[in-house]
Order: sequence, then structure tokens, then C-alpha cells
Amino acid sequence: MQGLHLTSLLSILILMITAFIMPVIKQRQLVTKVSLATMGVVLVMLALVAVDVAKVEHYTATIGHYDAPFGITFDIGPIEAVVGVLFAFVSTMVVWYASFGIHKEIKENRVKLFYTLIHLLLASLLGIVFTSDLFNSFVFIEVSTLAACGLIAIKDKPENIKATMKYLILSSLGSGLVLMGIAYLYSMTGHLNMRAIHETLQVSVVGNERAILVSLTMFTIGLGIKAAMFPLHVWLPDAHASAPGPSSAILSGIVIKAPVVLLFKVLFMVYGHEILKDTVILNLILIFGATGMIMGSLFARVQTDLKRMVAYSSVAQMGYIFFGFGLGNALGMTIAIYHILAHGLTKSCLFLSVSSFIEQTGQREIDKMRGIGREMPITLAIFSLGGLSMVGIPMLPGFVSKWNLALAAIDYGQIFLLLIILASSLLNVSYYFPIIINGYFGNANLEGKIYKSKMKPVRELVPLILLSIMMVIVGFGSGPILDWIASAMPSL
Amino acid sequence: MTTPIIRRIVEWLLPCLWIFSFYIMLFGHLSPGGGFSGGSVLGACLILDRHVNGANAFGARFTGERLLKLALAALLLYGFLKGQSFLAGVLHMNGLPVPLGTPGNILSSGLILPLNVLVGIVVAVAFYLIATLFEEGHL
Amino acid sequence: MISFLVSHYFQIGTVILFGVGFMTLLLNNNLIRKIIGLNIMDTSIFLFFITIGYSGGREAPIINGGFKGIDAYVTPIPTGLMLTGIVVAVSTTAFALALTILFYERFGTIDLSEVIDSGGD
Amino acid sequence: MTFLIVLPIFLPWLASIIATQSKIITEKRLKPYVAAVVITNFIVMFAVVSVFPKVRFHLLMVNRFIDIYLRPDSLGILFAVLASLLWIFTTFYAFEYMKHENRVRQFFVFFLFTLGVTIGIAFSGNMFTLYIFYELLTLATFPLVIHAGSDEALASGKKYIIYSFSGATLVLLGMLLVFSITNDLSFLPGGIVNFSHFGGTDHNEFIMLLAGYMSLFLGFGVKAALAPFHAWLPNAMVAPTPVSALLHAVAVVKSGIFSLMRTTYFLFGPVSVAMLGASNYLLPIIVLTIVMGSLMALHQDNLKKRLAYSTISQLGYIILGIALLNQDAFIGALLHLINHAVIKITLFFVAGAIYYQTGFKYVHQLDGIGKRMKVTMICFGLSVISLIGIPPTNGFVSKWYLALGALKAHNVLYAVALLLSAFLTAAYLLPITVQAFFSKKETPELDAIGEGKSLDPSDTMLIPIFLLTAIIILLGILPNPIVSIVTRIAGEVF
Repeated sequence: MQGLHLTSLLSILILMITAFIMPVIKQRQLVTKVSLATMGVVLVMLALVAVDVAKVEHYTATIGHYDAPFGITFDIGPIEAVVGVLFAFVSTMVVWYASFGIHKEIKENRVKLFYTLIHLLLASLLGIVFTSDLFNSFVFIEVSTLAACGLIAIKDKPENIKATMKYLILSSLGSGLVLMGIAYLYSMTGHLNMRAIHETLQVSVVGNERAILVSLTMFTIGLGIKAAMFPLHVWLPDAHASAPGPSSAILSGIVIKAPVVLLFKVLFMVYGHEILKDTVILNLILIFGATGMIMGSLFARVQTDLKRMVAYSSVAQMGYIFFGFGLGNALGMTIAIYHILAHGLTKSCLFLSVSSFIEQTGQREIDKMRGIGREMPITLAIFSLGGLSMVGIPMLPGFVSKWNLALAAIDYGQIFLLLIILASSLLNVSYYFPIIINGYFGNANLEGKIYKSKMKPVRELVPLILLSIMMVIVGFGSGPILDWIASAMPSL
Repeated sequence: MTTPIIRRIVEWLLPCLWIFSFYIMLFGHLSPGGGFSGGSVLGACLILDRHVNGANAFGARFTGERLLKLALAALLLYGFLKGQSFLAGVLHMNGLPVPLGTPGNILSSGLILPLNVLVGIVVAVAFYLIATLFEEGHL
Repeated sequence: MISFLVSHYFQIGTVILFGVGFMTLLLNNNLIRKIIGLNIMDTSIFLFFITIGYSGGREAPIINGGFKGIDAYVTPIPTGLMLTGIVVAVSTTAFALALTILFYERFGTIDLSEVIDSGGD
Repeated sequence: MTFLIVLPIFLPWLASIIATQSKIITEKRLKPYVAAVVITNFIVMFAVVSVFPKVRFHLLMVNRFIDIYLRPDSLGILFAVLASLLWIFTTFYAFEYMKHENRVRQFFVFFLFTLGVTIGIAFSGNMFTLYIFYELLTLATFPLVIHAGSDEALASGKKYIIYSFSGATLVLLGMLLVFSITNDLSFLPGGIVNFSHFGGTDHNEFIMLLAGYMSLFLGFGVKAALAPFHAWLPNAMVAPTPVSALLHAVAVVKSGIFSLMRTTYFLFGPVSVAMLGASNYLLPIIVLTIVMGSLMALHQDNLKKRLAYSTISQLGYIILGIALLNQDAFIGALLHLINHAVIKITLFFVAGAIYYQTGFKYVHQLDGIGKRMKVTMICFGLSVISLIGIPPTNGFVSKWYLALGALKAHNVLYAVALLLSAFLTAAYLLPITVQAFFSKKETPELDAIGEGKSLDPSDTMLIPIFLLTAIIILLGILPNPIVSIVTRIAGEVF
């Protein structure tokens, strides 16, 4: 089975290598094809990783010739496999979607750069998820930040430059904090491998309480900035709203998820429960998550720009994930990871459909989307499905998350947290439904709209449809997925 | 900003810097130095050259496109050479040999020498390109 | 307390430097100053790492003329890490500078507060 | 072969999807197609439940909670039969009525879809399945409510959806609380919440169960138009009449009632609910609903709105029957569920027929209309008499049982409320009938229409009204078969 262990590393290598082949290819069509083929191969590889993990539960791939704790290793368990497959799937679909229309949105000579950046981005995100070496993950985070900034700035409009600047500055702050946190850990333990740090920390916790608390805070805030934890989210709406459609989908769908996975690993695998339960960090994360759930939705409600609205909804959804972490019990953590999956698929679906509205109508305002359901019925149907999942209609993934999150909250012993979850889902209704209703119904809305007049060819909608099908599958198949994720949870 | 003083100093300095940069790259694994340091010195050489000699500079004879291709080729080669070692590590096999090496004999450490040179090329080109981009004013 | 300060002056210095860089990056509106702050912050971390790795009286980890035992050499890992860190910092700085140029072209200023209204949303 | 039980749910869904294809189902074929589907579905449902009387079927079981489970028991079958029967009448009525509305195809697509959802509600074997269909019901009926497409309709639709989703959220909250204690949400006659199972004396769990029951009750109460949450119902009157009839008589509000029954008697069980003491908090709300609905109906000039408020009040009766927690009251509630469904659908059909034939919406326009629409208004009169509860109509039977239950609960207040409300019912519905037949003056608008000819609608519209009136009378004269069925159901849970 050693051969299969190769695939995790190989997928990253292939992405990195193809990323640098792109700029020298002449024709745009060929670039697209190469990119799609690579993505397909990577997807297959990560599926193999998942199959592999399903067999052996957990494995370590040593990169280079030194074993942990000195060499860099990839520790791959169910969580990493699931998230990896999600990342590959979403980016494959986004690249597929982008292959039809990205040249309309950005300058012709930047198309190659776009694919290079997406490849680099995916490679670094996978790296963040897979690696068990803290410094290695920092390097990957930086690569992902730069690639993500590139994906926003690629559109060259003033608001893009502004948004990228904001993102870059805040991200650099975050990276600085993370690196300092790593330095603290290294000075305390002398290791960079997560497992080794964990083992050393458990014995050397006495006398190091303050240093541990400081480093924990640094990690939480640093990664919180990158993952748009509520009060640190200010960069997100600008960045995700101004970026070209496929970029937004990938940014909202997966880029903000990787730091979350890293935060999860740092909190629960590096520090571990023994340390966390004596600190206030989890409570802080819980509070930030809960505020994010409510405030994100409230902000989303008042937006007039459709894309900004969806971006703010991301803030709220990230709140769910942090909420799950903050609960700190097994179910809460499991569901936080599951929500990464759910939200990744749903939000990329939403962003892609929104970007095709914008592409076909040339309008961004929510008010201008009236009657869009007659002009683009299938796209709005996909948007509606995503919206329903966010709202929490049973069997869609959003519902599964909400339900289990609520159970975890009961388990945690705070009933009032339930009210926050339910209030947040009601708020979701209040901003997703008007769009759907005004899109499909109402005489005044449908007047003068010609049936299917602005629809994209079905061939171009295939990736969107696949994404939504996957979303439904994740919802209906939540049982085994949850069990699998739960099997990897660190024991409490 | 090019004054005769700078011009004269660079004229004397550049050849030494060129040689020094390659020295750092080639001997990196056996003494302080390495691909990145050497590459950055090399990049500094190219930038200085361009700054002083303008269109006659060594780097200016290559177009940006060509330099990019050179750097990408170096990067790819690096990727393959280093990647095989990573992959071999995963499989617990020995890839191409990486011996410890003996000081004074630059060929004695196998793969590390070409890797250092490749890194140096990539870094130098990257520095040089960034500098030209700043000079010309677009990304 | 005093003895701690004396024995850890390297670390304390780097942490102060970190704070300086962090606040410059966070509070200054001038983009160039922000980038300088970013560099100060990064450098402070590099210094911090290197001070962790350094133990007095040991040699650089290059075996020249016979292996003298593990205790004779400084651990090379932090230095190696920081080499990578420097590369990362350089690329971030380069990207930030390039972006600043673009920013200046589009908005005619490098003051962030003039472009982004301070209230945010 | 037990999977066949999903047929009555999926057949209408499939049919509604096919109906969207205008190439397969042309305009001409649409009506026969819909009629065939509705009737076939009725037969299929009947066949399935009689072939597999005690079927249990897990459609999809993910874990203990996410478990789509169908288990039609006698109560479910009763509700399903009632719904599909009334659906057939509504279908034929709608054929004629929808002639003057737009987007007939869209109407029938969602109309068929809602049928499947309603049967799904009836067949649900646990709370989760019920919840899914309950949410689907909101989504499926929403396009029907805003069918007119005007701004007013959209505003009402918005209100409807906000109320419904708030209710569903409460239901979710209740489910969470209950599930966290019982770890099971399936329906069992007599309830699964058993105090002896989990220590019983734990105060925390007691509070959680009470909160769970209350939020389930109030959540479902939204659809059942319980007092503070009833405001959507009168607004939803902007929908075409067959929709309002269906919404009020069976699909939506009765689904709310049905869910309340499931919650009270099949999830918690009367014993547990009594121990929780939830009725103390709920009964005042219910009495308020009954009286307030009647009082509000008194001064509505819009006929459909008057009927809507009447519905609120009558639903209050049923909820009262549920909340009193004794066998007679429950029998009364079940009987009134059926009777009110039949009566109210007739009343709405008549209101629709009047609007369709004359364009009159308001009560004051109806003076003397009885002379022009004889058959229709006679049916209206008979239904009104039943609704008031004058013997020997079916309304009397159900109210009799309700009153018995109220007396058994040792509280005269409830019986008084029932009586008072019956008087009020008479006060707001009888004058319409009286004025329709015995008014001296005919309104000039009426004269202007149809040159003195009879204004009774055509047969496709009239026959459903007529048949329904016949059923009302039949149920009144021969209540025994239905009473015995209902008594058997009530016997299971007590």
C-alpha cells in the first residue's frame, strides 16, 4: 500500500509543476485543457487518498528521508482526506466553469496567470491540510495568501486593488502572528512536528502557562483573520465581492477553509484538550462564532449588492464552524469539520450561480435580479438549492450541520445557544428567500422577461449542476461522513 | 542617478560579484552559502548591471519572456529533482544519492550541487524581474 | 525578574521589535510604512528564531576537520527555517510593493485612509 | 413490496414534474391528466394501505435521527383519505374556476405536488419525516398562495413564509430538546416520552421536555392558526379560491392540527403531557383563539376573510379538543377535523362560485343573491347550519363530543367558550344566508348581471359543492360509522 501513500504528495507536486508550465503555453485553449486535466488527475488522486485512508484509518507519509519529528511528514487521516477531496472537487468544478467564461471577465493575457494561480493555490491549500509540520504549514499559508491575493487582483479594477491591499495587509498581520506562535512553540518544545510538540507540551505545561496562552491567542487570532472569524472579517466582503466569479467561488468555498483546518489541528492536536480546558480560548472562539452567526447574517440582510450579500453570508457560515470548535466536544468538532464540507460545496455553488447572473445580465444589485428565474431558470434553481441548504431545509447539508450543532450545544449544557443557531437560520431565510421569490414569481417581476432568454448553454452549467448534486449527496449521505470524521476526532 | 563614481565602482565590482555569486552557489553545501544567497547576489549583479549600463547590460539582452522561460525551466527541473527525493522518501526507498560530501570537493555531494545552481538561477531571475517590473511600473 | 530580563534580553528585544512592526503595520495608513512595518515584524521573528537556536560557545554546524560531537555545534534547524522565512517575506514584500505601485496608479495616493473610508462596513 | 407505500407520495410528485412538460401534456390534455392523477392516486393509496395494513418502511435511514420513516396508522390513513378525497372535489371545482386565472399549468403542477406532500405528512412515522414534509408543504403551497402574482399576493406570501418558517424553527427547537433526552422521535400510540425511562425526577430534563413540548405545540400552532400566530391566514386569502379552500380545509391548517395530534398523543402521550402540565399554559391561548376568531369574523365584510377568521375559531375547537387530554375531547377533535374540513371547503367553494359568477367579494353585496343562485346558496345555508352545530348536522356531533370532553376536564369555562363561540358563529354566518334569501331589496349590481337568469355555476363547479353538502348531511344523519372509527383511534392512544 506504500504506492497509494504517494498520491497525497504527488498531487501537490503535479499541481506545482503544472502551475509553472502554464505561462509558457501559447494558446489559451490548451492552457484550459491542461489545467482541467491536471485537476481531474488530482481529484482522482485525492479520491485514492480517501480510499487509502478508509482502509488504514491513518497514515504518515515521510517527505524526504528523515522520519518525524525531524523530517517533514504528511499525517493523513479521515479529516484531511475529506477536506482534501472537497478542495480538489470544488477547484475542479470551478476550473471547469471558468474555462467557459473567465476570458470575458479578465484581460486575455492574464488567463494563463489565472490558471497558474489556481494551481498554486490548490497545491498550497492541500499542503496546509496535509502537513504535520508547523513551519511547513506556515510556508504553505503564505503561498496560498499570495496566490489568493493574485486571484483577486487579477481583475485590475480599482476596487480589486483596494480589496487586495486590505486582504494582503490583514493577512500579513495574521501570518506574522502565526509565525510568532510557531516560534513560541518551538522555543518551548524544540519541535515543529505537531505530534512531537503535543507530546512535549503535555509534560512541560507547568511553568509555561503564560507562554502557552500567548501562543494560543496568536494562533487563534492569526488564523482567525485568514478564516474570517467574525470581528476579523473586514477584508472578506470586499475581497470576495470584487474578485472575478470563479475566484470568489474558490476563495469563499475553500481558501478560507484551510486556515480553519489548520486551526483545528493546532488547537486540538497540538495543544490538546488537557491544555485547552484550562484556558478561555475555546470560550472566546465560541463567542466570536456565535456573534459571527448573527452579525454576518444581519450585515448580509442590508446589502444591496448580490455578491456582497453572499460574501457576508460566508462570514455567518464561518461563524457556525467556529461555534462548533468553541463547543469543544466531540460532536461540535465533528460537525465543524462537516460544515467545512457543507459550506464549501454550497457557497461555491452560490457564488458560481451569482457570477453567471452577473455575467449574463450585467447587473449586480439584488433589486435588478427580479424575474431572473424566467430568464435563467436552471441557474436560479441551483441558487435556490444552495439558499435552501443555508436556510436549513431538511436533508440538505446546511440542515444536518444546524441540527447536529444544536445537539452539540445541548450537550455543552447551554440551551440559549440553541436560540442563536435558530435565529441565525431564520435570518438566512430573510435574505435568501426574497431573491428566490422575486426571481421566480410576481407579475411585475416577470413582465417583459423572456423565458430562458439569458440562459447559458447547458454544457456550461454542468459543473454547477455537479456541484449541487454533490451538495445534495453530502446532505443525504451525512451519516457515514459524520461517522468517518468522528472516528478521527482526538479523544477528549 | 548614475554618476561616474557609481559607474566606475560597478565596473570594478561587477566581475568580482559575478564570480562570488557563482562561488556561493557552487560551494553552498560545504561552506556558508547556498542557492538562495548566491542567487540573490547574482540577482543584485544583474540589477546593478542594468542600472548602470542600461540597454547594453547583460540582462537586457534577454527579454523578460526568455528570462521567465529560463527561470521556469530551472524551477521545473528543480521540481523534478527534488520531487523524486520526496517521493522516494514516502516510499522508504533511496532516491538519487545525496552523500554528505567532503569539504573541498564540490562534486562529492551529488544532487545538491545542481539543485543549488537551479535555485540560484530562479532566485536571480526573480529578483531581476521584480526590479525591472518596478522600474517599468506595472505588475 | 531582573535576572530573567538580563538572561533573555535577546528574546525581549525581538518581542519589542515585533510589537513595533505589528503596530506599524496595523495603524499606519501610509502603504510604504505598512510594508516597512511588515518587514520589521518579520525580521523580529527571524531574530527570535535564531536566538532560540543559538547557544553560546558553539560552532556553526559545518563539519570541517572531524566531527566534534553533537554538543559542539549550534542546531541548524532555526537558521534553515529562517532562510525559508526570508524567502517568504521577500516575496510578500515584493508583491506588496508591486500592489502599492498599482494602487498609486489607480488612486493617485498611497494613503489607505484616503481611499477606504475609515468606517468600513 | 412494502416500498410501494411511497407510491401515493411519489406518484403526484412525478406527475407534477411531467405536467411541467408542455410537449407531453398539452393544454388540452392538462385537465384530464390532472383528474386522472388525483383519482388514480386516491385508488392507489387505498389499495396500498389495504394490502399492507401494518406497513413500516424506512425510506432513508442515516442515523437515529435522520430517518425518513413511513408508518401509516389508522389516524394517518384517516387523514390521507380525507385529504385525497377533498383533493378530487377541489380538482373538479378548479377546472372551472381556474378558467379566469392565468398560469393554469403552474397552478396544477404545485397543486399535484402539494397532494403528495400532504399524504407524506399523513404517513410520517416519526417527527423528522413529519418535519421534512411540513417544510416541503410550506415551499409547495407558497407558489399557490402568491398565484395571482400581484404585489398584494407577494406581500401575503411573504407573511405566510415568514410565519411558517418561524413556526418550523420552533418545531426544530422542540425536536432538538426532545431528541436530546429521548434519543428517539418515532410515533407510538400513547407516546414514547416515558417518565420512568429516564429517572423522571430530574428537574432539568423536566424543564427541557416542557420547553420542547411547548415549542413543538406553538410551532405547529403557527400552521394551525393559533392565536398570536394566526395573522398569515386571513392574508393568504388572496390566493385563488380552490387554493384557499384547500389551504383551510385540508392541506395546510389541518396538517398543523394533525401534527399537533401526533405531537401530543403519539410523541409525548396524554399521560406525559398531563404530567408536564403544559395544558395550563396552552389552554388560555386556545380559548383566546376560539373567541377572538369569532369576534374578528363578525366585522369582516370580505366574505373570504370572514370565512378565514371563522376557520381560526373552528381550529381553536379542535386544538382545544387536543389539549384537554381526555378521550371524549380527542374524539371530538378528530370528528371536528373531518367535519370542519368538509364544511369549510363547501363554504369556500360557494364563496368562490359567487365571485366567479358575479365578481362579488363582499358580504353587503350578497343581499338577495339566494334567489339567483338557488342551489349554491342552499348548500351554503346547510353548511352554515352544520358549522354552527345545530342538530342533526355533523357539526353538532363533533361539538357534542367536544363539550363532553370539556365537562370531563372539570372546567366550565371551556364549555362556555364553546357555546359562546357557537352563538358568534351563528351571528356572523347566518345573516348572510338570511339576507341572501329573504332580503327585500336586491342590490343594483346584482341586477346588472345576467339579465335575471339563474346564476348557478356550471356543473363542474356545482356538482362538487352539491356532493360535499350531501356528505355533510350524511355525516350528520348517520354519524355512527365515522364515530366508531374515530373512537377506535382514540382508544389506541388512551
